[in-house]
Amino acid sequence: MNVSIVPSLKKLRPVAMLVIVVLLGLVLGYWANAAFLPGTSPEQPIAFSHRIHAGENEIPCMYCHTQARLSPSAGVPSVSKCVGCHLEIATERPQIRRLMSYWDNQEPIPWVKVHDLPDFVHFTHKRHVLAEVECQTCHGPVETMDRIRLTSRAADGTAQANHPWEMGQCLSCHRENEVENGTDCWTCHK
Amino acid sequence: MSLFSRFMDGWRKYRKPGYYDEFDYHWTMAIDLDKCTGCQACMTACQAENNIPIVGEEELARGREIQWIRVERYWEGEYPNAKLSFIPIMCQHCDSAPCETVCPVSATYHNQDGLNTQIYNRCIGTRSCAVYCPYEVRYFNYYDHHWDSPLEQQLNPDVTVRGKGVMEKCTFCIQRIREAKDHAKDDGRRRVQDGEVQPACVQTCPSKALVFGDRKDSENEVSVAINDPRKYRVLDELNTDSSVFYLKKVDA
Amino acid sequence: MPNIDRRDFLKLVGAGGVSVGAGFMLREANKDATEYLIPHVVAPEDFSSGLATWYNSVCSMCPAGCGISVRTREGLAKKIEGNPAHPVNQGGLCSLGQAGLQVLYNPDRLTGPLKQTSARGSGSFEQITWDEGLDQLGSRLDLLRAARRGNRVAMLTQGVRGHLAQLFDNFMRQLGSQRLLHYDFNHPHTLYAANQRFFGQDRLPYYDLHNTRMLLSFGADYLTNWISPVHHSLGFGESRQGSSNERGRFIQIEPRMSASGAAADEWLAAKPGTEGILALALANHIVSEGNYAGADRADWAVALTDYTPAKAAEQTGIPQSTITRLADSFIDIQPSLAIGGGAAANHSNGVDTLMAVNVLNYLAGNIGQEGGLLLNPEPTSVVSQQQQASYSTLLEFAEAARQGEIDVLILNGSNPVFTLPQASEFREALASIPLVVSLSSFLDETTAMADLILPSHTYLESWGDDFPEPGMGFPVGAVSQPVVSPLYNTRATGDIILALARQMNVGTALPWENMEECIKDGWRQIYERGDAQTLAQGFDSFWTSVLRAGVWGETAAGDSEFTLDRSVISNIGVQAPEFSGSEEDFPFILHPYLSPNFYDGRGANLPWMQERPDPMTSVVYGSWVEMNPSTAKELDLIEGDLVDIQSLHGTVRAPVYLYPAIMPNVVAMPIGQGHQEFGRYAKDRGVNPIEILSPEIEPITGQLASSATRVNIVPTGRRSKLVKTSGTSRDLGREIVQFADVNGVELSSAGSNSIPITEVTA
Amino acid sequence: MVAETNNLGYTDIHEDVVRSIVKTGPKYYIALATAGGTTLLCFFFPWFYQLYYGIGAAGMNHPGVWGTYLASFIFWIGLSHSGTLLSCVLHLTNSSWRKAMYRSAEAMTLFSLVVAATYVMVHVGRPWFIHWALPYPNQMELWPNFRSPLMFDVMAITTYITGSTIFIYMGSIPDFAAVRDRTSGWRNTMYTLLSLGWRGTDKEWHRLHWAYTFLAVLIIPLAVSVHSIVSWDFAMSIVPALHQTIFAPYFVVGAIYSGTAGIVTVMFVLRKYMGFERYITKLHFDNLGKLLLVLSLLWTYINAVELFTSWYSGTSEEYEAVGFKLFGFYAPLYWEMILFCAVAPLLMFSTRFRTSFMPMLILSIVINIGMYTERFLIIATSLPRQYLPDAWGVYVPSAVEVSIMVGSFALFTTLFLVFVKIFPSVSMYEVKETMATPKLGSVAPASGSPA
Repeated sequence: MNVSIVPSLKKLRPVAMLVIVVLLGLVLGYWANAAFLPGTSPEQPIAFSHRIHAGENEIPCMYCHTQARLSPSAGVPSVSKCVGCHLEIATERPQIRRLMSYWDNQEPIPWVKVHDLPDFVHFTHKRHVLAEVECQTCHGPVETMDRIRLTSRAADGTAQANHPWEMGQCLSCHRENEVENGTDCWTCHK
Repeated sequence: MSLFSRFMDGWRKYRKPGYYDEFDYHWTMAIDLDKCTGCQACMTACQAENNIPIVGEEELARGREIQWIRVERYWEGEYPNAKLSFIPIMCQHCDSAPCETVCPVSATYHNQDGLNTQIYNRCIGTRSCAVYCPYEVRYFNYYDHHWDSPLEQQLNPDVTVRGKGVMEKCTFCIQRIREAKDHAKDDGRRRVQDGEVQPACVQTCPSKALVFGDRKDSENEVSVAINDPRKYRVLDELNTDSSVFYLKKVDA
Repeated sequence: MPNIDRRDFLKLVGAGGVSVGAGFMLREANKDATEYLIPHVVAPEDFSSGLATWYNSVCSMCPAGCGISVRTREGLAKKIEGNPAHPVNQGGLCSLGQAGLQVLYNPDRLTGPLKQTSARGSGSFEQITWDEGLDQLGSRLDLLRAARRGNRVAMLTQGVRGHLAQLFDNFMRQLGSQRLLHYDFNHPHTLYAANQRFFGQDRLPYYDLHNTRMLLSFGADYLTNWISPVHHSLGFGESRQGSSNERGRFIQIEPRMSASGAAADEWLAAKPGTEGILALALANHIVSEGNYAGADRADWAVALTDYTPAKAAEQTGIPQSTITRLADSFIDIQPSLAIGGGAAANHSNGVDTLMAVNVLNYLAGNIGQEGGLLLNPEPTSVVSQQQQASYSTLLEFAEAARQGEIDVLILNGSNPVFTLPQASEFREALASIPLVVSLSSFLDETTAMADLILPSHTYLESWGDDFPEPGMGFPVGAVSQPVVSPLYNTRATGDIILALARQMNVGTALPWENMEECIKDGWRQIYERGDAQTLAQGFDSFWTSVLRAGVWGETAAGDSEFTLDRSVISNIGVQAPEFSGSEEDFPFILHPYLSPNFYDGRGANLPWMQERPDPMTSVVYGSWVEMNPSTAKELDLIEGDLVDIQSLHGTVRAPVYLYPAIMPNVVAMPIGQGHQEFGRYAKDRGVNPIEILSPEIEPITGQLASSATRVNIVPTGRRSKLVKTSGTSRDLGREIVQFADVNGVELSSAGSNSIPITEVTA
Repeated sequence: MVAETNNLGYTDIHEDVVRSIVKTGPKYYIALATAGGTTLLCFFFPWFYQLYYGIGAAGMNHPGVWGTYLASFIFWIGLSHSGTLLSCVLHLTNSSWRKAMYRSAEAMTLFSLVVAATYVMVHVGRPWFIHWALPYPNQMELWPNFRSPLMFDVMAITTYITGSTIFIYMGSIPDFAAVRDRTSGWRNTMYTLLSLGWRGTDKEWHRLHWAYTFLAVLIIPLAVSVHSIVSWDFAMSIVPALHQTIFAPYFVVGAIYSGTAGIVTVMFVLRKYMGFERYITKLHFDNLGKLLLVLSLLWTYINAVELFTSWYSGTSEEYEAVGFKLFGFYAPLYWEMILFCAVAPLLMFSTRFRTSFMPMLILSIVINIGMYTERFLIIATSLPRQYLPDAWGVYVPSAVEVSIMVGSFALFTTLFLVFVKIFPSVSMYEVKETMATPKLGSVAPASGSPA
């Protein structure tokens, strides 16, 4: 009688292969979704380009996101702010026309939120801006983006596109910069 | 290795005697029982400030109330000599907190401000902290709470809404402390001044029975109160070293 | 891969394909829902997202008139706190005041005008537009006014002060109607009457609890609902452990211990309705001991001869020694203050009782003294146009309605169907009124009987102002401003009235476009009269600073000189109280008291208040009847047993609560629950003891003598679970609440379980 | 005792055991379907409901935040005791009567632990984050709290499960080999894999014995520590009536007590329904009975000490706690527990009682009911009545909790039923060791044939 386990293992091979293929398939499908439909750069109601505004025209971030240095939330500019410039500039372009139709109807523009944190996180733009953290540190090279893409900061300090923020990323920066009480849970959680 | 040394650092820090003396602040509350009228305005203030859910009659009947601060009542004697005393009980922010040692995931720990923390999103809901707490001030979310629309519009955006399976308790209104520190930083100050932070309960108390402040500042109201000859701490015999001091009710 | 045939391969490919799809969908399903960032069309000036904005305003949850600061974020109200600058509450605020947010965000609010479509009370309403609603009411009013039958229009409002009250007044005058009735269940008619008779003033004096060292309260639950509870709490705290070295003493005399009784140093239970006799006995002792040396001493001695402590001891059940001790300490400890209210003022001898309390203040020299009772000056600006209707006025009104003399009734916030006893038959009287219009924000019991509902804004959405009564020894005013934009299709009460005025073409008398203008105009007059104590340049900056501060005051002090009319002295005297029902059939006296949580029931639709345990019993979400444990033992009842409480005028059923501090022949019930309407949180919860009150009145004021009902307790043999948050309310010698003597020296209590405490030294 | 197995041959053993694995009657399937169905219906369904709704589905409240879930957890941990522990102790003391029953006892340990571990998941509010209680490097850079007795618990139980699994598996390898040699088809494949190529050479036997003994020595302190640590969950709190130094031995004794009683129950079932009459004999019941008796006396003593300590403390809190336990809301359960665990076992002073199967079965079940009550009372009488009387409450289990408790027994039964079809539930080689060497010719090869 054969006591070796090898022949028995051989008999199991089809099953094992099936399991491996299924697992691989799951990973592949998940990855495919992440790669091709990341959902990290959603289409906006108006194809606003940060590249043109912040990049080419070098408009400072805080010109539109005025609240970033005053308030926990950076805020989006009011429609009137956009209209303020575009009454004069590039009035004939289709996207500007679209903007004007919002303005004419006195409707707000429903921008899709890209950078989002869970409800239990207390993040304040104000403290980070006042501590002279560059906007790009957390939001990536916004001035190169035509459409905003979710970007976070990898542990090595580089921008990490399509990757949501994780606690470790906040922490590594807080550690590097020796932020006061920067690793106390209650500094960032509420 | 760095992980390990960090771990050892933390360990040594916790083991070091006098660690708590190095706190930046030592937030403390003093409650004058001689002034407390049992009106429970503090409870409503807390409920409004901290998004404490409305649990409903059935759940209350099952003993599932959530009250970060509650006013306990104790009767003494019988008619006609019956006497009733009130005592507000909230998280005592013990410096030797029994709850902190038991949480397996460190969702509750002591922070550098002398506060007993509760990190809701870390909590896995073993409820052991509530067992270990002799003051019974930890409340558990037995299910997801619901606010009949539009009551949810009142919810304080500075405080998270706790989901099911999470323990919660008084935070000394950490969001207000955080805001005060923020203002202090804006003004270029190192420290928060006395009176800048008032938890919701202290702010609203109609008879001003509650006083809150930083014990490190020996001049302020709370330091005076906790050096009053009438001061005591509830269940002091358990050596919890709590940060809530009570001033004895005067029996005249 | 060796040895794989086609079939196997295809199988593997199939399985792989399915799992790729599954993996894809797995991530797809786990994606967060899209969130939007909605900007403003035009950035508002007064707030920015992420930052809180505070608005100062006035609380309207009870008549105390506290100042509030409302915290808003992104245009939503988040929290109400006391306005630290407001002299009434100085930053403090009671539970009910804070729960005002749930009035604003109540899920049961009326969202727009409604019209009753079938029989009244059937609850079938259809939505209409504001124009339709105002048209229906306005044209009717216009017709009546044109026909000079304006007096067939009545307006029944909750107690309203300030310019809105003036507006109502003006409006009704234009209509030609004298039927403007303000009605609050808790309005202290007897207190006003007693003070009027004693001091000759129509307004209340300021009771200086802050500085008093000895307070004798005859039934007034000053910490919960008497006049200005938050202000009294402040005073209580200040007197107890404030700047003074001497700790204030508080003595409470009432048949059932209230929160103020619990806070007091001594709680005494005099037989219900005999508080006035007790007060006069104290006065007698003061005079006979020679502790009063005024010129009219002889008059007093004569007036008080019948009220010797010995006699009073018999009548009140309080030992003579206690009476003399109280009288002596009332003189010895200065400043002292006696106040009266609550059940003591709600007996058939209510005014006399409160007169007797004033006698004590007079004899002890407390009038005009700091720590005593300060007379308020004549308000030099806006007079509070309180035209509070008493119970008998409402009865007259109901009778007029039954006689068909009323064509239109406009209700504003008042809920008489709930706050009047069934014996008044007010609900039935409503049926005789052809058109009932309610301006309430909620579908309360009375509004449910309306034909037309024109819902008004809550106080947090509308303009208003308030001049607290009593003043703080000086006149105080505060402007109430909208802190959020209106949630629903409702309108401010003032705007509705103004719209009606325009419809009736009396716009010239009421020329304002809206309430904001009306109020601004009123304040302009205050400013222009020159008594505005402000350095502001011009009205606009005055107005802005009033809005910012939320409060405004005048530095006018009351005339402390006061001479008592001698005729008052000879008329002093307190009769024994009268009760409805015989002692044999109805052995217990019902002591209804305002719930600390719901006031007169208006807080019952607020879930926070429903979940706030009753301070004394910790009961939530329900009604109960309190009785002495010895009484319960006699009746063989335990906590939670359902009993019927029967009076001559009805029966209610409630579970028993054994209350250690209530007289054995008295049973007490909280007022506030027992709504049949009023939203999901209030509806069909508990019982309303007002229903069974006998229509006994206090003859001088016509106020309902709400403490004068005798009841019988009939066990039903059934039980119901009393929902309480409290476990065992005895501390079992655990020294949870500890006591000290005045110097802070610990008082040892029996049965202590102390273990030697070792101080942890870190 | 040798006498009783004397009429057995080696072949008989093989046949009996292999038959118990291979031959499956409809009764088995009915039993399995019933147990499995009950598990689904009473355990998993309510649990999933609870996951969806929240722990509120159970009867826990404030301040009774722990309830039957934890009581059941302790109960199952307790039941797990004696299996492996008893097996180890008896192995080391060369008590040969152990050999017929130790396999099933160890299986009991394993499955009780599995059920107990599941109960941890049922108990916590957010079981989907339960992995945070394990120390592993993560992007949050967070570690569990190593000071927490619950953390000790996680460690102790994982170690115990690992140890017990290895122990039962290693002890079964020769038997797997034996079954392998007598089966064919997929069973043969399975047992070939499970037996890891066991041939039965001297070297292999030597190593097996050495490793087995080593593990046995290792597991004994582990078993003691596990229940001590479980007791610290309670004893390290400052809850009156729980904050007691006696708790660790109390729990260990209680655990062994209920575990031993559990073994008696399982042995009866195996004997009766799996056809092991010839292996599990009166002798086993007699010996276990003696053990049970000693344990019950110990348990009674510790209970008395507990009461004494509370009385001696002289504090209102302890008085109240004891008073409530003895005369309060749950007093009937307390006296039931005393009757079942302290009084009833005294019957076992009689040898006749010990050697009668049915009475022993009933007693063993009664003891475990009593022991479950004990665990329930520890939680239900102490937590809701702590230091502040105003915060007191009452804890009453809900239908979901009761259902999950019933379901947990079904889960255990299901696991056990699956076990008896996979594992040789009586250790063949060790039973053989107790027998006289058979005459040549009548013996089948112990395992395998030389290649």
